[in-house]
Amino acid sequence: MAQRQTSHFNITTAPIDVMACIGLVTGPGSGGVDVFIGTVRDLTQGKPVLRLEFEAYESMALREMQRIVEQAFAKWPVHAIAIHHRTGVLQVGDTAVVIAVSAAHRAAAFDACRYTIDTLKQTVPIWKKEVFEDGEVWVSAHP
Amino acid sequence: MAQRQTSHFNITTAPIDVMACIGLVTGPGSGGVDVFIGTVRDLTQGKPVLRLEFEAYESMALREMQRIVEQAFAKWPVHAIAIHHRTGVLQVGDTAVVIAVSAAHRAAAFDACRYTIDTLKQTVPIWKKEVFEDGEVWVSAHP
Amino acid sequence: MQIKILAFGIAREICGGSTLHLEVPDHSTAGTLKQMLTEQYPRLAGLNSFLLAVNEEFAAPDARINSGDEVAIIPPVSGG
Amino acid sequence: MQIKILAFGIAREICGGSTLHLEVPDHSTAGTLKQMLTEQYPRLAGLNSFLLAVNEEFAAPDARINSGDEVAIIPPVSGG
Repeated sequence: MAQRQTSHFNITTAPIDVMACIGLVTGPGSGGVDVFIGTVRDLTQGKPVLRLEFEAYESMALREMQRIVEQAFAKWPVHAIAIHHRTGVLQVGDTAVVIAVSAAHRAAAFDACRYTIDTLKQTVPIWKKEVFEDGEVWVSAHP
Repeated sequence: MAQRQTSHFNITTAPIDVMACIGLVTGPGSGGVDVFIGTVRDLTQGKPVLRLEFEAYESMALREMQRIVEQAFAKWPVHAIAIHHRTGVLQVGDTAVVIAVSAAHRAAAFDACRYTIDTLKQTVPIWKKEVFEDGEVWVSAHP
Repeated sequence: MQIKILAFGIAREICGGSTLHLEVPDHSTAGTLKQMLTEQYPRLAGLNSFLLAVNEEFAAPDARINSGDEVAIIPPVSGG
Repeated sequence: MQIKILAFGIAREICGGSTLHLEVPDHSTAGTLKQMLTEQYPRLAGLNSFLLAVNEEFAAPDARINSGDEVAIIPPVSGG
């Protein structure tokens, strides 16, 4: 694959522009783009969520994102990957994360996009606190 | 899953509005949306493509899309699926198809989106002709 | 009986139009119709495959064709 | 030597701030530092797990801590 692999990362308190993310990865050589959009759900285990608060160790999070993307580039023939993650206070329905992956053929785009979000959730130092009517919980913190 | 499963289909010669497709499937109960965007590539086996021409047996294509979506709803706990396919003359970089799938959890959205595009390419009566400088080819028509 | 047949993609080009009218024996099946079409348009045999749809559903070879049915020639699809 | 430690998420709440300064013996490792932190902030032991990062990289227990390093307490992540 002669094409150069490009990546784009952003961690921001501003709303994420999904079309801008897609635009970052598309080009005339891409036949398929897979995009994952993670949004804030109204319920957690049946309990109404008032809001979410995201916090990042931003400099390290960007390094870990870079590492994930390098692994994805090594595993699949994809052209470009963009990862945008929002931090701060998010309401139900808000977009927390967008991952867009382009490739000549769709299988690689699907595989790399899924790998990227799955690994991001395991290794990238970003945390979310769910705020309910009767209290708040840092997700995954306790057994 | 108490939530009603909804589907949206469109076959149109107008440009596809990706954000509108995403908007059709997102709601407060969705935690993840997976979107596949198929675009016109500049090269086919190294040969420059001038344009693509898509043709559909529209009424049957809509029925086949409906059938795929019903299968996906039966297989995975997804909330909503939108399929928009463009027909007519498309230029390099144009979007030919968008599939957006929402679910409470991302694994179902990824699986159902991939199933939908893979099956669409096998069963939905839509055809594309690739136009090159020196001729044209109906894709997959001949051995 | 006379049957109206839609032709798409390369089949439209091979058959010289998007709508054909073909006189077929009563009690014809999709299989016999497919054979008649291949005899009349031999280039259809050069395709990877082609299927018939009857009333917007893919038809098995033994599916009966009735007067008034909408039959379509479906060459290999390539959407997406 | 004195080490600056960043604390995030629930660790920030447990430690009462986003930046701590801790006096540690020279030649400390990430493992011994983790143990010191757990003694000083016992609620850290109640977490599913926590890791230390040194200079923005996850650190193995035997990783040496040097003066001037940026150490961070990484409770279970939950981005996305």
